Amino acid sequence: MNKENLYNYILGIADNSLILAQRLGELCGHGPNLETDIALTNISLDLLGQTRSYYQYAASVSGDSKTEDDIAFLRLERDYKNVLLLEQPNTHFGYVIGRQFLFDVYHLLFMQELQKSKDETLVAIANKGIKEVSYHQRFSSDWIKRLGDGTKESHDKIQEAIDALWRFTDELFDLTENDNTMVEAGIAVDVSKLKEKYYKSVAEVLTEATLTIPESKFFTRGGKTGTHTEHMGYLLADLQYMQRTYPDMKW
Amino acid sequence: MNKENLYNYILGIADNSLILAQRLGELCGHGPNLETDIALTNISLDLLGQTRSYYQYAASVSGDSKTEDDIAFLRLERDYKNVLLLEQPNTHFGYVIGRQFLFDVYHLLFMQELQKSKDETLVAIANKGIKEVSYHQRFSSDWIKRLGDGTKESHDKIQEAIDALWRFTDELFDLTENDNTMVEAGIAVDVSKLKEKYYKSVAEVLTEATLTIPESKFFTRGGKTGTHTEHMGYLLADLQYMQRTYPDMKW
Amino acid sequence: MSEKELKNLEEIFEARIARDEKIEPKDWMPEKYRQTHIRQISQHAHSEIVGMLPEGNWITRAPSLRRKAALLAKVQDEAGHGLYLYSACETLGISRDELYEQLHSGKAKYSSIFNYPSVTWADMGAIGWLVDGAAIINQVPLCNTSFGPYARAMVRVCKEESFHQRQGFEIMLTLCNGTPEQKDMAQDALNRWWWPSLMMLGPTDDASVHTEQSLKWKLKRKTNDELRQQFIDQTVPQADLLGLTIPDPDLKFNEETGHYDFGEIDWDEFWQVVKGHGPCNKERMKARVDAWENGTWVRDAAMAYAEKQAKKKVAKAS
Amino acid sequence: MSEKELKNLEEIFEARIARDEKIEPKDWMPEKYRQTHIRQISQHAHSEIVGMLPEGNWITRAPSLRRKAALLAKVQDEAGHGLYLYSACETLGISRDELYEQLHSGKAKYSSIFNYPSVTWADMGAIGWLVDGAAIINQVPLCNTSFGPYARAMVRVCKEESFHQRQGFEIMLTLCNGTPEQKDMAQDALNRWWWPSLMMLGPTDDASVHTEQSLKWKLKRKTNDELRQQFIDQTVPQADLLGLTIPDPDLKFNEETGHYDFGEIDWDEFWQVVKGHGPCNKERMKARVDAWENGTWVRDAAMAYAEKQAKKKVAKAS
Repeated sequence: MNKENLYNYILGIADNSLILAQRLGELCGHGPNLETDIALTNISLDLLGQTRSYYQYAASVSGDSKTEDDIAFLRLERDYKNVLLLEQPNTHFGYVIGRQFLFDVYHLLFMQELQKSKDETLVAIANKGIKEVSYHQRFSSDWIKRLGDGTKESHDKIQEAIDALWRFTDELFDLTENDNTMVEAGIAVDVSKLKEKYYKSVAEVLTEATLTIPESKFFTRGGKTGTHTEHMGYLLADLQYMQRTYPDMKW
Repeated sequence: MNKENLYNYILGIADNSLILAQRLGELCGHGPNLETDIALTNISLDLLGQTRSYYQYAASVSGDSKTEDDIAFLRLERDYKNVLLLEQPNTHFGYVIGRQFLFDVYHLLFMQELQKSKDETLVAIANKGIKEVSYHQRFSSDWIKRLGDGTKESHDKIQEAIDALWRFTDELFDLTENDNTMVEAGIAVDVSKLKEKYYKSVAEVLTEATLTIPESKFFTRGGKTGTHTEHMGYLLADLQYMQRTYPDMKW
Repeated sequence: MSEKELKNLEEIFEARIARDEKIEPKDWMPEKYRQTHIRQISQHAHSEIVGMLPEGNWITRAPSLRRKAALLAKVQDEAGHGLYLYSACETLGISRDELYEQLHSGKAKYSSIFNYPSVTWADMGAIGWLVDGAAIINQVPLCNTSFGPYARAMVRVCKEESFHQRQGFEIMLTLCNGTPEQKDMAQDALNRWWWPSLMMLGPTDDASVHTEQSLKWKLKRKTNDELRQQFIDQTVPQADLLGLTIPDPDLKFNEETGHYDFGEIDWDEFWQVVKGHGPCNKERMKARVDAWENGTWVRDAAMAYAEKQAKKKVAKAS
Repeated sequence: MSEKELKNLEEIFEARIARDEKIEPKDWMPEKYRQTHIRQISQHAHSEIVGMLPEGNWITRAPSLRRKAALLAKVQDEAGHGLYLYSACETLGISRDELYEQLHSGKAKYSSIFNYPSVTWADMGAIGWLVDGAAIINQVPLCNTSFGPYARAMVRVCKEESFHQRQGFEIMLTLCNGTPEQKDMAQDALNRWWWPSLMMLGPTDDASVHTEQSLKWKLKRKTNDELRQQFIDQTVPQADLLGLTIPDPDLKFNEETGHYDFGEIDWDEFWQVVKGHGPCNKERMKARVDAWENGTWVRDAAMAYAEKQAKKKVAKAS
């Protein structure tokens, strides 16, 4: 394991938080009611906070003059390593909750393991983040139940979203070459080992929500190696707009 | 009149074509049927062709090393001078046709006058463009009639679009300070004089289409001085994406 | 109630206000007091949630992570303000759904300033500095207004607003200390937001219909013109500090009065925007109505779920 | 018709095809010939219009005005190809609405390559160079196929496709002569599109179900494996010219056969994508269905208007 491995590993985690925070940021001011609007913005803020901690750490690891903003805003699309699930659009509130839930269950398991890392900074970030993430998971699970066991319309809408997003879940448990190196070094979480627990937890909530667990065995992947869905380019065009248009300035 | 006046005047015309071409480009592959898809793409291509002629001329006028692409892709939002009408989104096909029609009627009148300019290059562009623009106007007028006098649903939808877009029409006839200078020099079209004819032509088509002519006397303006609607920033983020992300390269 | 009894109650009520006692929701109050407060508090609540839109427009494009987080938090605060204010308003016997209905149908107003577009990042600075600045001047006196729930909500709102105002000023300061392009961006934002901000303090006193009654009920403590003067006197030195030029050639310090004289406000523009014909009135209303309508199935689901859960509990208990 | 008569007709029909005569829509043809042609021509038409989507994705973001116009024109050409091919198919007695219905319901297939995402600008080069390149190899023989309308449509299509292919190659060439970032982008696009392009030539001969019959009707003139070899032999030198590396470690020129040997194709991936589980199958189908459904009111209006106009004409004439 070298510096570059660690740098890349941090980015792989951080990009997930950044891209989900960005998607949630789009919703601010457009929620179904004020309470939900505020709650989703809170989640976005938590994720942004985590993102900043990770990138700041990555910047310090890189040793060059890079800042958190250079890392966040000035990479090419192929260099963002977030999972495909998180870049999927806010098609409707069912998709927002479905995406959040399918990530939160993973994220909480991940954070619990990251607390055991040999890297102290990552442990510190995980210690702080885990409270936030367990709140997120409670929030999204509650909404899965409300929508699933609410009205006929809401049941169908959240089922539609879960069915559509399901194919992006398997990627969460992929290990890249870099991940493997970092697992061996005792720093990275071996996400492949979280899979069983994940699908069990997800199934429990879906079942309580009177929803059907999708059966498809066909999954889409690519985010962890930087091959994104066609939604990603548009997300980045907005995200990077200011930094690209006004290079090398302070804000 | 100096070089800069001419340069700015050309851009004011060209930006209209660019921004409308860009909006129409979003639709390619998503039209209500293949024939309409092809026709709208044709219009977009015509407008892009005009845009290039104008910008190439502007680049030669500027005398520095600017290219048509620098002008098209590397200005700040406040420096684009298209009218607000053209940056309005493709909400539905009624808006696409409404926007096109409300511009085409103006554009044709404008081109007819531009043919009388003292500037030979502009006259040449107008001579070439006028055939295209009169085809556009026929196309959009025909669709106004089809939608207006088609079904109840289509009537309501095109009426809704016309009502919503109406407030952007008055700006077409504004003269900026620069325009005034150029009118005096015999180069620019005095668009303020086209107003009466415009509303008369528009009214004729709307009436034939069994549509109601909006009565509102309240208009929104700002594009000609670079104060755009909030849609513009997102349009530019996509338009400029590649040039901003990969500066100074050849494509 | 006889006319005499009513008059008696009214006299007691006015006396309480004169003694600076707070009126609480359960207290008797004249119907006009109730209606005026519903109108003003809801208008204020609507302004908060419509006010989320021009700033929300830049969340996805904020230029740094720090600014993105601060902007998100700010817009979220506005949602929070909306929430307190709607709650205060509900204590007067009107439901949130009715209040939204009034907003969506155009019956209720909101602050006209939010009908201007946010076209550059510098607008995030200018809105914080100028719009929140003007809002604070409008609102600080309301911390002592007669209606208890409104006064208490305003204490909280004002504290956060002044944090926002400082944040906005700091965005401007960063731009003004930045590159020439950034400074231009700041100046341009000031140019566009200055006059609308002055209009935020309301029509001139002679055109203002509610002033006298509102002064009595402490819904107003100063006239619009006094507030406007205060805003100008406070803001001009800040612009100087930024090195920006206020877009008013008639602006000049008057040694005699100790205040800044300023140019004529375009009240035609003001009334046009109030009446629904500003640059973004339609877009703002559409965004609110869309959010509400697209959210119907979600709110219905939450309600249905809560009912089912309640029934289950009852079934278990019995 | 007696069985004997039918057999007689079939013999005459096959003899005509053997003599290289064209079959025209009004001619007698075996039902299986009709069905096979409907399937293949419509599949081809669907591929054109679904194929508009991955390229359409870059129209708003094309890096220069010249490239934007060329890309728009190319995608428009694909719409045009769709149009000729649907028309050719309609001559076989099926309506365009039925054909769309088959596409939207998933009953009809289209070329699987369009279920991969276009993630960078270089994909516009790679699609032109590789995908159109493979398409031409598939299609050139069809200019001499037995069914007249299809053969004539293909003549037109092939001419335009080969223009597109050159244009795609030229995009790649510009990138490869550009900065290191541009060259990386080109290599990355080749890496992602190479294997799917090989799959475009269809399953290996032993897995291909339609080959024998199709050869007889001149719907095929070479087997899939022959076509694939031709594509590889033609493309490898072009990659060399670009200075790009084909992502196949087993690729090697075989002096004995005079052809390139190449590595194993991942047919599991191929079948997964064919069956609807590729990276973008759902998105592509949604885009087509949305376009169609959102366009219903427009098509209805055009029809209603045309009927009204026709009635007016009749009324005038009488």
